[in-house]
Amino acid sequence: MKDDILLAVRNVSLSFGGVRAITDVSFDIRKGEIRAIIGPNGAGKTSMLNVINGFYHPQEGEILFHGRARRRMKPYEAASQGIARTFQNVALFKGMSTLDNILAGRTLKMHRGFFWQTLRHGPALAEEIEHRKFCEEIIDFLEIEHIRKAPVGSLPYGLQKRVELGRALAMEPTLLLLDEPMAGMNLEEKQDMSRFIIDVNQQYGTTIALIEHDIGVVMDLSDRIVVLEYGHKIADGVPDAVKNDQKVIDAYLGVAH
Amino acid sequence: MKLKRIVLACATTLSLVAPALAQESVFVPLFTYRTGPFAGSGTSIADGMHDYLSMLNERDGGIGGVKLAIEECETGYDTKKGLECYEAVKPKGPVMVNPWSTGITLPLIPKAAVDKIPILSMAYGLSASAMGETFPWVFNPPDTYWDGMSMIIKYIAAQEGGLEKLKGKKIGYLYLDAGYGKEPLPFLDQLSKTYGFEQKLYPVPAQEMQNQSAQWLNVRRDRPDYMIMYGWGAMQPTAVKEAAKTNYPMEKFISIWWPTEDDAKGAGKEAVGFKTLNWHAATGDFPVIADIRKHVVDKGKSLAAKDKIGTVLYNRGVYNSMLIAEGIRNAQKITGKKVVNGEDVRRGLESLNVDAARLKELGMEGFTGPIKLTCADHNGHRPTFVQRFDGEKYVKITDWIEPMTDKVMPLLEADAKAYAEKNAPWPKRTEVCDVKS
Amino acid sequence: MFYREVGQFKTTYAADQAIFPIRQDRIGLAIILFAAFVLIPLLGGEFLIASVMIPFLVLALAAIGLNVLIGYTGLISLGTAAFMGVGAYACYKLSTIFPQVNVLVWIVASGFVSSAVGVVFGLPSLRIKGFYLAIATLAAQFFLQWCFVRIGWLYNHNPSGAIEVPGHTLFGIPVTGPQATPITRYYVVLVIVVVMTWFASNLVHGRIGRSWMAVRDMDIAAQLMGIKLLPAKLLAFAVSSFYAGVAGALMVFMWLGAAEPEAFNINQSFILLFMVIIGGLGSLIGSFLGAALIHVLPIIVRFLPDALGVPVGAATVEHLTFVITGALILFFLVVEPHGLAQLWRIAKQKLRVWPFPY
Amino acid sequence: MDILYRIFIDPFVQMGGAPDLLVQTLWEGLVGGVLYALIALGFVLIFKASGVFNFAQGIMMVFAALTLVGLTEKGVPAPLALLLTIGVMYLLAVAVERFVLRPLVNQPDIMLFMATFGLTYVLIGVGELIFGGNPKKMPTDALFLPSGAIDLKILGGLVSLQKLDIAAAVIASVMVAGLAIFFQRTRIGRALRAVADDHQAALSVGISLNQIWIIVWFTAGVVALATGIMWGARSDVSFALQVISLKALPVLILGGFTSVPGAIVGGLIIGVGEKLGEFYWGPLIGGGIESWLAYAIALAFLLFRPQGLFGEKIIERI
Repeated sequence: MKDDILLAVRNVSLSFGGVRAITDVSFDIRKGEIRAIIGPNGAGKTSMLNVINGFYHPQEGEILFHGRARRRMKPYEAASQGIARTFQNVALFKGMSTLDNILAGRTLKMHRGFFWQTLRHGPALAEEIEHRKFCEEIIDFLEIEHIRKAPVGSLPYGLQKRVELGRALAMEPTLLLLDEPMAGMNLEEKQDMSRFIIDVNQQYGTTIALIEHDIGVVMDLSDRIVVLEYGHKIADGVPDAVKNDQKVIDAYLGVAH
Repeated sequence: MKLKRIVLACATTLSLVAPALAQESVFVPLFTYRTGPFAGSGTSIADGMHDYLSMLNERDGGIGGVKLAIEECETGYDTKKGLECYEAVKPKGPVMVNPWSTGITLPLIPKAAVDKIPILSMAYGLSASAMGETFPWVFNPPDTYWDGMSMIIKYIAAQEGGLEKLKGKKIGYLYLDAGYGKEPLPFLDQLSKTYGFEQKLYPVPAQEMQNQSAQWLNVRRDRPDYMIMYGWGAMQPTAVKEAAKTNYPMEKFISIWWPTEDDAKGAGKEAVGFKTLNWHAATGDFPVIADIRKHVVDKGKSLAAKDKIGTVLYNRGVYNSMLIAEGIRNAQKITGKKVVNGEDVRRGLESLNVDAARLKELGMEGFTGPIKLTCADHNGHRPTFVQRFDGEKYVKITDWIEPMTDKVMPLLEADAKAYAEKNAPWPKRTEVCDVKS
Repeated sequence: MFYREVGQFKTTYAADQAIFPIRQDRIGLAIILFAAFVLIPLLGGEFLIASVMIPFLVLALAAIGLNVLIGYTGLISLGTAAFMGVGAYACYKLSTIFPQVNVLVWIVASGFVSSAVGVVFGLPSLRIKGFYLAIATLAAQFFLQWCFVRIGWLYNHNPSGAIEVPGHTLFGIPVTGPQATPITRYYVVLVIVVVMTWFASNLVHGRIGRSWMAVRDMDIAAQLMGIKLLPAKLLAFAVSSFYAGVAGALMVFMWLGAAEPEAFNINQSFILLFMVIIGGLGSLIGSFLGAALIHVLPIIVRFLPDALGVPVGAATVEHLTFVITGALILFFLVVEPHGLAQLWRIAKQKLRVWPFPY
Repeated sequence: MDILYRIFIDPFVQMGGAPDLLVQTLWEGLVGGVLYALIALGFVLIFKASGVFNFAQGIMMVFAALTLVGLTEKGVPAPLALLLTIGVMYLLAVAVERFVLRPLVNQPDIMLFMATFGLTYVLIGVGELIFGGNPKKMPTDALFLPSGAIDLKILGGLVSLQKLDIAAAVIASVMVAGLAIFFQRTRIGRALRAVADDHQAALSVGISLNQIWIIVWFTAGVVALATGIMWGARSDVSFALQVISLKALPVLILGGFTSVPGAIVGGLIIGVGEKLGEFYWGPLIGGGIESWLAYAIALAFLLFRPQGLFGEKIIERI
């Protein structure tokens, strides 16, 4: 069972100038599963993701990725180890086209140096085209061929979310963190997005951790769920177990403790 | 790129249209700076230059029966714009250029011989260009900045009772921290060693011209016996004000020839006693100025403000134009041509000899001293006098002071040689010489 | 009618990844290059070549450098002129210490010196950004300018305090100094600018360009793509300073012929900034358009009234140029924040659908 | 060793040896600092209320002073010219709001920053077009500004305080106090603070953003006028002053972009720092270091405390 765990969070606490965001939280993510993190607003979900991909450094506790512990890791190191991420408020490169955004996700996979880049012939061009092919596959997969050359700043919100997912997929991540991938979407868009998430998980075998508010979607999608409230973990388990957990019900219904 | 092409097309046509000048004229471009940070000085100079030449056109119909085609080009004291002006006037066959900025003069010096356009950089530019054998196309009469420094030192010595009395004195040097201000440094160093005075240096960065309190604090600490200034533009009024603030004795504050009346006036009564070098009068009481008033100003053909006519820099512009005009006249005399070109005027300037009699004819008797250039000496190293600010205007207070030519010449020779070496292959002089010295 | 991409199907990604995927654009580029290499030298007067084209190309090159920094990487610099100065002084020193090596080698080499200095002054960009960085680059501007004045070694202790360019030759043809004809100098500048523009275009369209733009648009997300901020920013500083340095060397050696430290003052930095803003941030074509407009504008303002027979004082012309430049900046920011380059794109778009816009 | 002595010991020996000069240097630094602080104050006012980094603040100072002097040169009595200049600054504020801020609202900050460059050039051009480019003298007497100096014989020497500089310090203090009262006690002032905190909140209490911008720019214009008068009286009024006014930028780094006390303290630190540096350490490397010392101080500061003296630590939110 041990080998099965891709990422483990061990007793992590995080605070900002005295304000505690996360208190002593532990959970793990298994290879190939879809893991959901839920909880009311301000529960520390996004902070948790930020800890995982190295934006925040917890004051206490540790993160084990592939079984190796690390305390202070830079975001780009997390990226090079295969952790990709989307954001709650889309964080696309607004001045660039869809294609360029997704190609930017390939940065780590491109190795031709400065010299070849200035020439853009021979190896550099070959590399560029090879990665273009890969990105076209993602574009096909996400059904965004028609906006390939459009600047992303002008796209509707739903499509931007999809491009952002595409950009994360371009990194061929082992662990994909999705921060509210369906926020602000209508039902149809949500269904599309759910389909993409499941396909990613099944076709590429990518492990996914996602934050989502739509409980219905979460229950359908995820293999296991961890529930946070005020920075504490209050429940962890398969959807059915979590659904019936009294603490979770209280938290969501706002019942006083 | 289309827009660019249209713009270029415009520029091309313009540059083709522009040289359509009357044949029977001598083209004299005037580089002026009525804008930019030094416009305060530049406007008066421009007016003086322009008005004298216009006066010749109005009164005499030009020079030797040929009208002068006068054209101003605005440089804003900016080297790049100055070069643009040069390129713009070049196709029209100018007989000489007056860059009126050391920065513009320097790049033009090597071009002069190639383009056959002489440069008249009157008491500015490259000092070494006084050496006519190395720089046949460049003229910088009547003095170099080194001459100026030597005359200031001589004046100070005269106050103290002789050059040997300078020993142990402290002389401060406040200068614009640019090529112009730094040029006299090696010479000052040499003089201080020769005469045993102590030099104190106060550089003023160009962008701090109006913020000199640190320099003047240093002056207060060092208490130099005399202060010498090589300033420019807004640096000068600020320095006079700071000197007043520091309670520096104004009578002992002597500047090179650039400050205007306005530069001193700013400090009010406290500026009385401030001194500058000059080689021409600073009033309007001369026949030549009267003629300018009559033929140009009163006809509304001058841009000059009435109260600026006859001021230091206006008169300097007049003096500059006098050299231009005499150079052209000389060229006509030597070549026998009426419409002269740049090569002719180069010879004309080289054999320039404005003696007392000629000055009288020009209506400049007492306005300035005579000047004579030769093939070897393109400067003249003329004596200057010290003028003192009396609260309203400058008053001449000394007789003519001769520069220490014996000390300046070796430096000029060494510099000219170094210039030619650094800019190798520097062309050997092949131009004809009409006046062996 | 003639500007259509209909029927031009791209069958390979290679074709689609080309920098000018539309055939007419490639033809247009060929025409421009033909005009630049053949028509202008053939038909243009000396004034056009020496006072319009050479300065325009040099300034455009510097503007490209600045655009790499501001337009592509989002780092504001107010010190471009100082980096041009570093290039110019480096080239002067190198060519006087090793006069036997061809000066063109040193013009390019001086870019590397400028690059190194640029990286040093780019170091604070990791901790500071936006306006703060702009102010930090002012430190570079004023400090370097002070060095040009103060360190006599830099200008070989010339009494004039300026750097002067002696004559150099290439294959026996004078390329610098008074003997070099404007046409020769123009070709040297043109070749360097064309090659460096091509390099820049390759860079900004590839991985490195994308990582710069990623840093510009959203630095946090860029880190998650595995882009290290400091190397990306420093590389932008290095490339930008390289372009500025070469432009500075060209400015002194091919255009001015001699320069005082004042040639690299803060106003020059501002003017380059205006070229980039008006031309279009993050656009190489825009750098050229902006440089053309800003450089040619005063010339037009100077000559137009004359040509129309309306005498306007030289001073007034200068003042008007200031007002018009300022107004143009405001106009472009308000009406078309992406500058002339965007107008260019819109024009192309219109042409694409002309004459049936629906 | 000698070099170390000259850097680390000798300047202090000099300070101790001539305390009157030290005091004088500090005083000159403080006065220069007050003027930097006033320009920085204009920046801060505008930045707080509209989020615009107003690069044109320096040129507004020159423009205001030039208008005043230009009018008096054309024969307008000084007090009337002063009123007219204030009027011109108001019109400028209205014009800026109408033609720059309103069309650019919600644009990225960088766009607005660059727009103020455009404004700078327009102001230089218009100013020179109307009044000419010559440096002009400030009519100090007509404006009831004192001249002369108070010479204090203390510390075994002489400390000379220019009355004009004292007046500048007094006027600056009065102006800062006035602004403080304006912000704390008046309805408009409170509204301005509300805008600074939250544009939406300000709108919801019924304040027109456009009016606020006009008021802020006008206030900054008046501050600029006062600064221009002071600096113009010290040297002449010319566009060369603009480069000096850039010194307010390092002041802002020290003080933070939004802090009025920061602007003042920062101004004084920069003013004193660069005078001490130039006076005691400048000669070691040839002098003239004043042109960049302020920026170097600011740069060093940035690396250790990027948020400024009084700014709050910025936590990056994702």
